[in-house]
Amino acid sequence: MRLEVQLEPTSEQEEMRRAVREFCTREVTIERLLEWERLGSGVDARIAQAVAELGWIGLGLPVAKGGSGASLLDVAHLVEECARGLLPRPLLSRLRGALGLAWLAPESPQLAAVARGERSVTLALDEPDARSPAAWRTAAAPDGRSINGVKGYVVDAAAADLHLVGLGRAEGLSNEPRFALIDRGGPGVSIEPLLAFGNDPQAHVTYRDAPVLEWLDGGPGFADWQRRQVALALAEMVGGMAAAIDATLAWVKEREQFGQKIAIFQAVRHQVADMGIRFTSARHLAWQAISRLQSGSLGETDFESAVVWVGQSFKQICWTAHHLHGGAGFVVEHPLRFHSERAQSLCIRWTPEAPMLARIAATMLD
Amino acid sequence: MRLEVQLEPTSEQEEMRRAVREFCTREVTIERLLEWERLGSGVDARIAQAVAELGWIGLGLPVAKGGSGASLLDVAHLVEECARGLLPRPLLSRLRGALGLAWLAPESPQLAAVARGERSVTLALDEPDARSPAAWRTAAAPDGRSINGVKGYVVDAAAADLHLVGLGRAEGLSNEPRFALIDRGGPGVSIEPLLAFGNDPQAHVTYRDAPVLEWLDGGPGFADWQRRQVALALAEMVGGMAAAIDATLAWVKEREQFGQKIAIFQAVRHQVADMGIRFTSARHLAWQAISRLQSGSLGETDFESAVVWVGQSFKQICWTAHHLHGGAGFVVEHPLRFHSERAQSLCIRWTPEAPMLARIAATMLD
Amino acid sequence: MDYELSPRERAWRDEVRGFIAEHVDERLVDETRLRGNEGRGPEAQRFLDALRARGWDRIAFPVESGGLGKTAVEQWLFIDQIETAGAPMLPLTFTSVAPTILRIGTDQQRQEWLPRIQRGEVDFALGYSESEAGTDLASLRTRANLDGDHWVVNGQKMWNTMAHTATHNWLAVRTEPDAPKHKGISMIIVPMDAPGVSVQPIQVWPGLRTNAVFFDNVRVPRDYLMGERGLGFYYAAMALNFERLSIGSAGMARRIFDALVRDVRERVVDGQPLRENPWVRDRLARLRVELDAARLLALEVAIRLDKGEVPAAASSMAKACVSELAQRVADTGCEILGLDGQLHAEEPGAPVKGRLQWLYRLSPMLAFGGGTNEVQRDIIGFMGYGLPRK
Amino acid sequence: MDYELSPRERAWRDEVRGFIAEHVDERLVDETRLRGNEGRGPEAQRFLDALRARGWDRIAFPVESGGLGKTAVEQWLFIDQIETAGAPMLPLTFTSVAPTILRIGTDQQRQEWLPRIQRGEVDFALGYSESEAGTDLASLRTRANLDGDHWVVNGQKMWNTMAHTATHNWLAVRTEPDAPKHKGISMIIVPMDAPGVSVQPIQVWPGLRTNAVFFDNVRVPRDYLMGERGLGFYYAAMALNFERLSIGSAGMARRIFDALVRDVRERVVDGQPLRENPWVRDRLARLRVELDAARLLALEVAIRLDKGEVPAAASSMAKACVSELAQRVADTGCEILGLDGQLHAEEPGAPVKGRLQWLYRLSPMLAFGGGTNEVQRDIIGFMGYGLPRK
Repeated sequence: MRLEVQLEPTSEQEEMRRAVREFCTREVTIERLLEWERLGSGVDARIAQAVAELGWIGLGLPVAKGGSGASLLDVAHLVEECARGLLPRPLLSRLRGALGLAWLAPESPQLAAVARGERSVTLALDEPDARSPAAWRTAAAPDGRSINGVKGYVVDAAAADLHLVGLGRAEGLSNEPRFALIDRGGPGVSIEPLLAFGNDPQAHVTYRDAPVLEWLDGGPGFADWQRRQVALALAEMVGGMAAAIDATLAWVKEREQFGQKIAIFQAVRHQVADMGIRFTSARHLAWQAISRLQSGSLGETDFESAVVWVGQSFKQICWTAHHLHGGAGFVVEHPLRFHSERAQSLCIRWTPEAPMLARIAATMLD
Repeated sequence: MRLEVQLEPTSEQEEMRRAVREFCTREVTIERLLEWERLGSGVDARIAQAVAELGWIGLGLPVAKGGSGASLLDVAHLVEECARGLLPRPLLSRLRGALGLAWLAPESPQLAAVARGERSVTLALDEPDARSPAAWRTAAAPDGRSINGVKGYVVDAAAADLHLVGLGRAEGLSNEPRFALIDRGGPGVSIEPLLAFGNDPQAHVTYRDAPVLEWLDGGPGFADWQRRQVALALAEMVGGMAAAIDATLAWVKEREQFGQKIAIFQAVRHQVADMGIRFTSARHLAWQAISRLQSGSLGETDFESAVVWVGQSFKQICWTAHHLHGGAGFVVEHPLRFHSERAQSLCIRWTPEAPMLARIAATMLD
Repeated sequence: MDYELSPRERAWRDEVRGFIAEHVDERLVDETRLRGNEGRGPEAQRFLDALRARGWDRIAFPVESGGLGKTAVEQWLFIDQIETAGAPMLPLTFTSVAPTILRIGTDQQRQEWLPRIQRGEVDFALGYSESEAGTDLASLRTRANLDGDHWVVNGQKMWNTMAHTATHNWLAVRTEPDAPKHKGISMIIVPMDAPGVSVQPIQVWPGLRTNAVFFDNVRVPRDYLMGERGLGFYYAAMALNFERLSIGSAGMARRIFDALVRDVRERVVDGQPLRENPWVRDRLARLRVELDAARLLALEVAIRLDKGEVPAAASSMAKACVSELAQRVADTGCEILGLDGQLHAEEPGAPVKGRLQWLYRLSPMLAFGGGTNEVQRDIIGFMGYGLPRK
Repeated sequence: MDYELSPRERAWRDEVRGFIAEHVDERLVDETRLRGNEGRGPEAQRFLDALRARGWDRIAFPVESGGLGKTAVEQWLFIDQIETAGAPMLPLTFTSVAPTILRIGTDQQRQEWLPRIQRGEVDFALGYSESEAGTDLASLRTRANLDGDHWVVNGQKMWNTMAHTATHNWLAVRTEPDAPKHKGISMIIVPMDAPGVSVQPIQVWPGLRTNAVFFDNVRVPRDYLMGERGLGFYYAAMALNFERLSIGSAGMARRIFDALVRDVRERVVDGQPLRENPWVRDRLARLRVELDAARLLALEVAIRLDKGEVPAAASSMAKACVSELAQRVADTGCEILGLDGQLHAEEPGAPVKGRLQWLYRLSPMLAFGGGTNEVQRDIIGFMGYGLPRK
């Protein structure tokens, strides 16, 4: 397999990528992105329906539940291409939620409906002031059939049918996080939408004696579950970087200033080269981490280095892309700014560098 | 005063600078630098004598002791220009040592000979594994008239007549460091020269019941003493940066590749611009810190920011200068590499960024 | 303050501080932030009136022209204090257009325009850029042809910020089509309510509005052309020179940084005070060093202006340095605030009033706008270090 | 290992590791470090003999020419392991000159030179650069004129590393003075003991020796000109292609970094373990991320070579990235080690065997040598992204 996993996808993967590219070119126009942004939901029902019918949300779900049983690697190919084509973020969140549920509970009775696209899942993990699972305070109610707590910045909270809610260890039977699956439309769930940066609808959600559909154990595999979630973000980020570079290349070859294409200026060329160096190395680290995560062969710092480098590179590449685009890329109608928002928003949520750097240091020094 | 302290020196300061430039152009040739390097002493007696006779070592010493009573600012002007002209480092060390003694003990009976250039002083501060004064272990012997301990990386140790040795607090009458002035030629002093980077002769020095000529208290002004010593390094570094930039400008305007002056290449021009931005801002921070140190009006992070920025910028500027010089600046006969060695050597000794960043963070956050 | 201010400068700074303490409150700061480019709100109007009452709208005017005769350093102190307080900057009408008219206008033009500016009846948008002439101003195509006693203006301006709230446009137009590119441009004033002027909004990423403005056979009186025909390129450069003090100011980045620091001091994440996190401490300390450094580049610009120089290289240094630093402040700041840092200014409880994510969106413009940083670095090389052009 | 090696690659890597475990010891590593460019010492000779005994000197040769037929990825694995161990690299004679002769030489030339190379009788210095033709190779002036059955060589080469220990020089010379710059160059072999060759040492900053070599009417037999006249520029590019695998390798920087990390684990400063210092932890972690990233750029070069590409952009990326990263490793490493880090390799007790201060001195050369990083970035733009040249 080796690097070919990335440089040469399998024909099925290539096929899937092509389908995504065509879909996004046709359906994810800038006019619609602006419209979805205005809606506040980030997506409309028609496109959500179309994506569900294409089977993308269920791609990585078990075959027994009607999914395609695809590997993490296959899903990453899909996600990268979706991100490149600016597929609305709530849809990527639903894909993420579906996988999150399937990875915890491949036997969950909800999965069949999720695979059919009839129900959607979102993750409710972070809490105001608590990002580490060890600090979560949302917990089972004394009745043992419902939960209480507040989750923050839940993406797609108002639209997703099911909330996969992370519970604090404090109440714990286990030492690993436990999850509760909650019906968003059920009693005790109140959703407070937020005006937030990043072009994905977010909300604070309060669960007050909210009945639990299913209890799920994080179990000893929880760290791996977390890494897989981050891996999806890495694939998203690689796709976004690729799009930012493509747009920049097209622009600098086209735009003229001082009587010549700006690509002729060495300073412009060298900024493109630096984008290329960062993109290429970040993409390799991302795909190395994803493929080794799948094969269970992660080396010492493979995952952590990928997280740090991809997360920082995406922001950096977007900034250079904006710089080289000048005013033309700065209007709200330009796709570039959607990528740039995702760069920062994904980084904040999935790839902050501080904890990864701390882990790398601990690996080397402690 | 304001910025003019830097942009427009007083006529005396300008006079002094001109004298230094002329002296260095005439006396500090590359052939001699190479010869002094071979000697291992970093300087020869003739040039040391000449500098002493010019009164530069005694510039900042009290008039009552035969010095010129110049201010820290005056001395900084001198030092900057000396560094720019690559005056041998042992001589700058002697200037530093003389001031170090005078700032601690303006009444010291040794100062007159120091001002006349008959005796020289070096600082013996750091110990193997102990850089913070709080961790120094060198201490007074039980007889109260001599000291015991080991000092590391003492510059010019074998040539300087007097060692100004910092003592640990452990033995302390006072809570601030105390110093002992030791006759290098006296009993109990053994000097082990080191092969070290940085073009200044260094040695480990062991004091075994070494008799003390004078005891000196660091007193509550010790923090200020330390900052003044660092300030001298800042001036040195600004001088070195200026020289590296001058050399680079001359070279890129001269050197041709691909049929044109390399200064024509935008990538070269922009590297020069970046050197300029760093140099200009670093120089301002340095001179602001020096002048406020003198006037006792240091603001919140004036000193710490100057230390971090100057220290890192000098190394960065030297690296770019080497890069733009290519092979021509890489031969041992090129002055540039002397500046680059000083950049790293000064940074290691006087401007490591970690403690300064920690202090800035504490100022802002604690 | 920096490199010890003179007693006169210190007195002036204290006077400005006193004024700010009296006239800048949270309502003004909030209004300024939330309005963006949507014109002055009531708080800003009150603030501007108070400034005018002191004659501070003419801070850059020489005493003999009714101004305060402040030095560039004093003006910079003023700008720095205003920016640090988060109050609205003096409009470019006062700081760039009026001083230019003062220098290039005929007696009649000065008498016509300066008192109206002073009374607040006239408010300019600055119309230089076009879609094909951004950094390369000399390539502009909007033209004005003389027809009897009137100029007839045709063409289109881009990034014409404030055009929808201004009363007049300070327009660079081509009047001499046969002259070399740089020599064919003039400065002309066009009232925004003149027939044939239409304004089309352009929304940009940080949530600000700018405009494309179209001129379709717009007629303006002959003497609305300011100064001499064909010298517009140089007049624009002159106006730019008046802006140099604010272009390279680190005040805004510093204000947002300081607010970030205040937030971090109080913030608790996962039960731990965020200020104890070594990564946060290191990153904030490094940014503080860079902010301290950048600030002095702006001061150098002021000092050089006071010496009568055109500090092209110094102001290019300040501009390039500050704009790129603002990006690092935003980038690191967003990561430090984490998920909370995503909240928009309008969301109650948004930390640092949503300024970090806003600065993240704004900062690219700081680097490509006002002359791209590539051009700034070219200027540093050419003007600052005498590097050859060919 | 990376992106899961194939079983064949894994077996090869393990074989190389086994060989290294058997033949690389501290004496060899120390000798390699201390000798610099002063030719092979006895340990290095032993090591080379052991390599030769396995036929690994012909690692880059196709099987049909008596080589091992290793893929580029396998060669890269080999280089990476050798570099990581601190053993001497295979001489360019084997990795660059011999494969070039194999491809461009006449049958007779191959029969004459390849066996002698293999037996270790011939050792080349590579003579491309001149003082006025560094990165701009096509401007070289050293010339060879045909005089009967001999070429007469006149001129001067700079940075002719190893010329004082080599038996022969692999020289780029101008043979067609009237042809366009690129087309007038040929590759010629000059024995170092030929009359008229003189070598002048050049000491460079990191304590290494290189040479200026002068050619004064040096006569060499006509068939010492390799391949075709006038194609030398392309032959040099071909030889460079064989070097691409090692040029962008992060192995050396990684080895020094790892040694630094080991040192930090044990080091105590002011009574505190240095590894507890948050600044040290942060800086080392960041460098590790960058080293992990840089490593994969080199692997991409190998993979592209195996696909039959000339991976110009990829190897330019690796070269620019690794050389600048080496500088950061050196810079941060020196600061971490503090005063102890100044000690020279010869000083007993020098931490990390004095490698950090040495890398500080070496790293500029990594960036300007072998084609400046400006040229590398131009190549990335032109070849990697199809940016227009004019």
